[in-house]
Amino acid sequence: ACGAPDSPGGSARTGGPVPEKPGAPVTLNVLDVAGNLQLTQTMIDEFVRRHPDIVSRVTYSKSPAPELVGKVKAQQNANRVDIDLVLTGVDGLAAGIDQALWTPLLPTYAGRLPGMASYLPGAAAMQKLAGDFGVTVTYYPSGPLLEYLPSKVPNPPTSAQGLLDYARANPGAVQYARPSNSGPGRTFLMGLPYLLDDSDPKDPVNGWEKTWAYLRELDKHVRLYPSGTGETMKNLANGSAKIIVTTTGWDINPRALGTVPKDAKVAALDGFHWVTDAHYAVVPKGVSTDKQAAVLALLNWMLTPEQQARAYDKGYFYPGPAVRDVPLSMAPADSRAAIEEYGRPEYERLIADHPLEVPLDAKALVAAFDRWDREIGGGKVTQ
Amino acid sequence: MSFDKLRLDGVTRRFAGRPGLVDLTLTIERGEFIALLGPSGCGKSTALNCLAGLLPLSVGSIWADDTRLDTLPPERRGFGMVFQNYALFPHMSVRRNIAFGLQMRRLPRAEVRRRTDEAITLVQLEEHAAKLPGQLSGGQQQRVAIARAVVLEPALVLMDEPLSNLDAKLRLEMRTELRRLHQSLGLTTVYVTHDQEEALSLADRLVVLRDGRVQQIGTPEQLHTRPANRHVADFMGYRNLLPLTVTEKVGDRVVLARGDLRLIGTAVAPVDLGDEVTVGIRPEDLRLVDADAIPATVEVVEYQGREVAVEARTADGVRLHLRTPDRPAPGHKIHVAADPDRVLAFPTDDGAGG
Amino acid sequence: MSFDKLRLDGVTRRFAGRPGLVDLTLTIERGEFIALLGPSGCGKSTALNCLAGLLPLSVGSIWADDTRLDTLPPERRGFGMVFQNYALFPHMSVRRNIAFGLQMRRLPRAEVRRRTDEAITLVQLEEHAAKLPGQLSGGQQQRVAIARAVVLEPALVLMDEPLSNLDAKLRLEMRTELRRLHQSLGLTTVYVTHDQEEALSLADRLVVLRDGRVQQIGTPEQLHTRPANRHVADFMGYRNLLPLTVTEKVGDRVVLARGDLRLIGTAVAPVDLGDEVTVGIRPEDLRLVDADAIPATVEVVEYQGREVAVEARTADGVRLHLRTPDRPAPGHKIHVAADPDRVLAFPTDDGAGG
Amino acid sequence: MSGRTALRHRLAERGIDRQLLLLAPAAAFVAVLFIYPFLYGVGLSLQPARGGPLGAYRQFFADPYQRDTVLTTLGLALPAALLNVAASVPIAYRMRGHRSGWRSRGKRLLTTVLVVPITLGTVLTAQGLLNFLGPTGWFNRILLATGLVDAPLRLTNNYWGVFFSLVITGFPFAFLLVLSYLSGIDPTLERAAATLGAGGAQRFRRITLPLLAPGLATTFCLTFVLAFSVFPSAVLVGDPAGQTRVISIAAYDAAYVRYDYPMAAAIAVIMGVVELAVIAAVLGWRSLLYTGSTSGGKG
Amino acid sequence: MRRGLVARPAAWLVWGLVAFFFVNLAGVIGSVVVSSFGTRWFDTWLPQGWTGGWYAQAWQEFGLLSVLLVTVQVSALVVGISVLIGVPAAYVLARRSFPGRRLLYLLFLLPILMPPITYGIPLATVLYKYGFAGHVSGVVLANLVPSVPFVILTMTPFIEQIDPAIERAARMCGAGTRQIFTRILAPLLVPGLLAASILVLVRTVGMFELTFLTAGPDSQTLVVALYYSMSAAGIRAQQSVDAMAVIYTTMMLVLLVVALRFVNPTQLVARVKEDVE
Ligand SMILES: Nc1ncnc2c1ncn2[C@@H]1O[C@H](COP(=O)(O)OP(=O)(O)OP(=O)(O)O)[C@@H](O)[C@H]1O
Ligand SMILES: Nc1ncnc2c1ncn2[C@@H]1O[C@H](COP(=O)(O)OP(=O)(O)OP(=O)(O)O)[C@@H](O)[C@H]1O
Ligand SMILES: NCCCCNCCCN
Ligand SMILES: [Mg+2]
Ligand SMILES: [Mg+2]
Repeated sequence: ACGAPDSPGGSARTGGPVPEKPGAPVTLNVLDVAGNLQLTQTMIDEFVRRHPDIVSRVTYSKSPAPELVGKVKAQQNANRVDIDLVLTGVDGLAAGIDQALWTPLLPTYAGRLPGMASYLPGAAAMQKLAGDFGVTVTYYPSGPLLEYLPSKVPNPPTSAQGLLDYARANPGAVQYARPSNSGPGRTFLMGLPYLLDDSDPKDPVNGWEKTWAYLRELDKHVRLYPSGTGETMKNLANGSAKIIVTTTGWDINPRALGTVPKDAKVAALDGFHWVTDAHYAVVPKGVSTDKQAAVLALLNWMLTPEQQARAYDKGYFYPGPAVRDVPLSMAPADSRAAIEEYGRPEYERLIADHPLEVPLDAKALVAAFDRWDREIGGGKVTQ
Repeated sequence: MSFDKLRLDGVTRRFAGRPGLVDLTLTIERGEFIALLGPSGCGKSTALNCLAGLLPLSVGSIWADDTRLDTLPPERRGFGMVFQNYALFPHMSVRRNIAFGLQMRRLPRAEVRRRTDEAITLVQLEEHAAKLPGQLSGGQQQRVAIARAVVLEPALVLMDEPLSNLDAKLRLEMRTELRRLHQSLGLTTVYVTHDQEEALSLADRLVVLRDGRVQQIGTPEQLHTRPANRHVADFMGYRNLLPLTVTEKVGDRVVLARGDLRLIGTAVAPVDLGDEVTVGIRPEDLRLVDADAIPATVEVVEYQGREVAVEARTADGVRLHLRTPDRPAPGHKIHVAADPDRVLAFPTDDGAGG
Repeated sequence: MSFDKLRLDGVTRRFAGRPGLVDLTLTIERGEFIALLGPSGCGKSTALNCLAGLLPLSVGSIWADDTRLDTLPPERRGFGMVFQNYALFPHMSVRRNIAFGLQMRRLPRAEVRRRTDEAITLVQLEEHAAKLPGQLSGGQQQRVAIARAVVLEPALVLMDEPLSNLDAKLRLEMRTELRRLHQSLGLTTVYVTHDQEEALSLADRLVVLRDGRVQQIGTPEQLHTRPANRHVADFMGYRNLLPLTVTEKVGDRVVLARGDLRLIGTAVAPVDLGDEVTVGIRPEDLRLVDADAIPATVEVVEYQGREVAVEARTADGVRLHLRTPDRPAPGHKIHVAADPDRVLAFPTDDGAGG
Repeated sequence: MSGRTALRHRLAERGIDRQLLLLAPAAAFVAVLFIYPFLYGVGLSLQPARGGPLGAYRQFFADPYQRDTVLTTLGLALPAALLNVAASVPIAYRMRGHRSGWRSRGKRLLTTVLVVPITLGTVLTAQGLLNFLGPTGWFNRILLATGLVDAPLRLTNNYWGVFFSLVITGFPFAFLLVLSYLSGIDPTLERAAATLGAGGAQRFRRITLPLLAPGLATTFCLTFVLAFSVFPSAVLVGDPAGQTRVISIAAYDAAYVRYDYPMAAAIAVIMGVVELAVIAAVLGWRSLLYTGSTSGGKG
Repeated sequence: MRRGLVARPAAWLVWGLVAFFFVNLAGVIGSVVVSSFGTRWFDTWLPQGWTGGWYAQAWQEFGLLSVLLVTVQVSALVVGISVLIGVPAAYVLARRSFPGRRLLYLLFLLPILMPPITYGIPLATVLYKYGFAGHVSGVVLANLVPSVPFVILTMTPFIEQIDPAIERAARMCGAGTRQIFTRILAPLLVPGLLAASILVLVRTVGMFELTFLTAGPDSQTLVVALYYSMSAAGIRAQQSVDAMAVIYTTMMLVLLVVALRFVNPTQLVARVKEDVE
């Protein structure tokens, strides 16, 4: 396997117009940094099966998101890009935009992606974050939500103040993970300004006085901030934490997996806004036009309702589909069964009743993490 | 650990089942100078190592008066040892190597310094005191090893060929120094050497080993004039070992013959008429005489200072070694004779046991 | 690398500026047996290491006929060496240690085996062939070192005290074997020993070093009977070195005296009347006579086999060493004389240079 | 020819000869694959968005939250490295030796078992510490069950969690090296010391330890470097925003959260410099020691 | 050599600490292994049920068979090459003094000291430019950057310990530099080589950054999958991370055992001179 390296796209065109269809079937190297393949791999595999004339083979690799940028840069600096399609969350997307890694697919090829026209409103709002570069492939309203075991917390708090009171009364019982390491953690962080009615929920530096004050107060009663959501889930399950923050997906899927007791419940705080989340498909600069053509064809396929229905999964990104008119009934049977067992009927109403907000842009989010680390997490000196 | 008597009782050490030293029983008086002798690989170093506590015994025990020693670790025995391979501490200068044992005894700094200096002077390494062992010549290293052991003035000093790498002159000087130290400090010394002369001149008693077994224990004179068996004889320089037959016998005076060769000698152990015996004669006990003795032809003459070593052959082809101040030329016919007291007849089949 | 003449030209080696070997110039003929002699630390091993290529020269050059050798790495010179400290390969059995050099020469396996077996037999280690060096006695290790060097039958063999750890008997046997090998294989040998007798009996020529400098180069007989200076004399066993004054002079025959002591001797270098000289006499050249000679009192008598070593003192307090088969007792008055040919007068102030 | 020989001679005297070519592959390798990328990184650290060439460095040292990571990291790495080396020495010392019989087999087994944690990797160690030392882990369960404590001890998500993980991963590393370095020391030397009256402790201190010291210095340096660049466990079992905000976290944040490569490079350079300072001190000390053959004479 | 009674308390303390270390280590490892086979495990001594499902899932999700093969290939190559390149260099640094020695030493120290953040991306760029990255060869080359110096640093003291007289003796037997290395030094250095190799192996198998930056789709190693499962966005059961960690450790253990098999395991503590008893 360490024989003479061939030259990926050494001679292939990377600029200019993208053909309708690759000249010959291509191999697509897909890199997932968001856990998106959990939702979309079956879609892609199906596409390859159906269109061997476009894609002859797909390779999948997965990596943590942050390191992605470095790798793509290294390849682009050397003019040898071998990642054809990246599936990423908001952070990777934004970092790539910032570092000018991605090929602009829009609006030039919008015509080849008719599915984008039927995005759900939340997904459409998330798509705006992608600018000209990414295509939203899955979407969910996320959180913030609270999760607890009814046996341990008979009367869960229903307001931000209630949560604080509960924490005060039960030191160490409330837990959330360090926001920069945790989806639910950051969703909670971004959701607080709406709950507390802060002056500018999009400006963590100047507009979050109440949020920071609240977090500081809460911090007095928090024993530890784990470095991952999984850890908080485990602590909820073993009883060392009583209330943790969560999202729809983090509520359903772990219970389906068995890492959290099935009887855990979620609570929503009064007046909360959803801080939505999505996964995007992006194409690094330097990918040949043939491959770009294949990617566009693939994305078009993925945005069809039939394929989108697979995004229900087992509640991993609940609900998951980014486009309209994809009811659960279209989902594969095992997916339906899981959600019927572990899903929550109240989500439909919660999603309908509460406003949707897009998350902070990358710069602001980093500023929020930094401030949280310094003032909340870092101020903590526990023994 | 000082003592009046040091008793080795059936000391045996095996290496992977094969004997290195077998059943060594010996009582050493305080102040005695004992030399261990024997061919290479006979177990001399093994004996010293057992005494020092560096090799556990397979069988047997060692006693200092009534205290059992062989269960004590080496550092509690308080013996000094010159290792055959020196075992100098490579990271310490000559001075620090020598001072090490004194420091271990927590002597005052000034005394350590004084005694170390004395020991350095003793072994003539003043100029080299600051060098590391790796920067010394072989003989210099050996002298460090000697100084390191004697500086402690231990109750028992074990020396394993301590002078083997020194030149003749220095060896003689060091030998005298060692003897002097031994006497003036009242040490007890067990000394391994392959140099008979050294052993004979230094030791009160000699222990001859062969294949791990004691062959003879005795004073230098006893060993020299009355080796207990032909192996000891061989080792003590009886270079002429001739297979002859006992043809006459009066008391322990015997007549020994084979073909032309006819000698009068002394039987070391009872022999009978007709027995095949080994007859031992030292080269220096064979004299050139004018006639009426064993005729032989000179074959090789080797220059050895004042004397020459001569190899001659009898008509029967028996090879004789002798030393003489005369200088016969190869090819000359000579006549050789020996004093019957110095012609020893050993039973040929005598075993290894002493 | 074979040669007819090996030429050392001003070979000098310093250690951190201090001389280890100074200006050694010497031509060795093919087939010669050269012995290096000298006190401990005089530079013998340094000389061998320079020849072997293990120590770079500070100054000078070495030539094999017309090829310059001293820039070649040791493995390209094709010499063999017995190291003073053996330097056996600790991870290889005796057999593999000995076979190593043959394997390096890529000899056929059968030949390697045959020659290794021969060498093992030569050094009498048949029983120990499978042991590791750490499991051998000192003398056995030394014999492995010898076998490892000679098995290669190299053009030049360098031996650094190869027999020092062997018992007298084995040493004699090995000495004979080495001489035999040297002759039968036509080797050239440079041999370091501290044993004069060995040097005298083995070598064609001797090189005496002192403090890194050559004192004398010559045949055994030359060195023995006519040492070039008092240091060589001292080293060659002239144990009596007496500071006397030249009182009469006829040719190189001189009369030497101090107080009672009066001797007739031979001047080794030009001396003048009234010069203070050092007079050298070997203990074995001093005879006990009945009268009309130097009177002295016996102080120490040391048993040394057939002879005794006697230390006696003249009325003036000069100490004399002699060897005699007679056995005077301590305290006895004796008279001592010596043959004028064997009484050598050396200028006292002769430098280190030869 | 003689001119060339003379030159070779003169170079040889200064210690330059063909043998130095053995260095060539390694030197070339490092030069080709490391020097350029490294200088590129250093160059990058000198090109921050603002503040001039040293802007990133100034910014790092001006901000206590950043600057303190150096001390935080040293506070973890130095004690952990010291403990790992210090604990390895007596254990390895008792484990050395190549004997026969059941004792040797037992020791060999124990040695192997001591080396096994080297295979764990940071993730298993972190997961294991979280599971085992966590509030409902077996460790606290046993303490609670035996009544030794009445509330679970807090042993993870703080300094101690990271410290334990540095010990678990660093100890076998140090142990393996120390054990191997020990095996190169001639045991006769200790025996010689014993005959000179040195007891076990003194033999160790005066003979074995000095001969082992060069190896210990190297072991310490490597263990220290390993501990100093601690990252995953500082996040996973530590308190990454507070007590265990080590310098790699600062570098990581700069590189992968803020994509401020100049800052990340600057922090990495600072890491290197701090490590170098510690190592230079240790190696400087090492150069004062005896280094060389550990055999004591003939054989 | 027998130890005196004085040594006893110290010995007991040492063994006591070792025992304590082992008990806790067993707890640490055991809790992960148990968890990786558990269905659900909340506030109890043991999980509620047992399953191998987490392994099956991890195996499938990451295509672990090929990942493992790549990992073995990469680590074997890195260990082999870094020893081949590093030991001769260590030899020269240990034995010789020459102008620039210290500078060179520093040069070899740097790749160990510098976090890959400084040089990883430019290194990967270089390797991509010349067509190595994206393949096993690129991963191997990148991993050699810290491994070669690591071997040099660890081997230097081992080489210093060996008596140079032994090498000289070998030269006198006609051995050239190459034979000295293969026939004399290599066997004497076995404990050191083994230790250095094991440590390089461990570091290579665990080297995330450089591997990730230079790996192509078919040349990822296990650690990339492990870090993904541990820290990537998305929901994962703790047990599946535990299972990944166990797989990782098992693989390392197998490599270690193979390494110890390959070279006689007793040589881990072998010595040149035998101890008595
Ligand atoms: N590496 C070194 N550094 C400093 N001095 C040294 C070194 N090697 C040898 N010497 C010194 O050089 C001198 C000559 O040493 P050499 O080994 O040649 O002596 P030698 O004649 O072989 O003596 P011996 O008979 O004792 O073996 C000695 O005084 C020794 O101390
Ligand atoms: N560790 C060991 N393993 C096996 N055999 C050994 C070991 N140590 C010594 N021997 C053997 O035991 C015998 C006695 O060895 P020892 O060292 O006592 O001999 P020595 O009398 O000192 O000989 P030398 O005069 O040659 O030094 C030798 O044949 C030797 O090979
Ligand atoms: N040594 C650093 C390992 C980096 C692992 N990155 C994981 C990403 C964490 N979010
Ligand atoms: Mg011996
Ligand atoms: Mg010498």
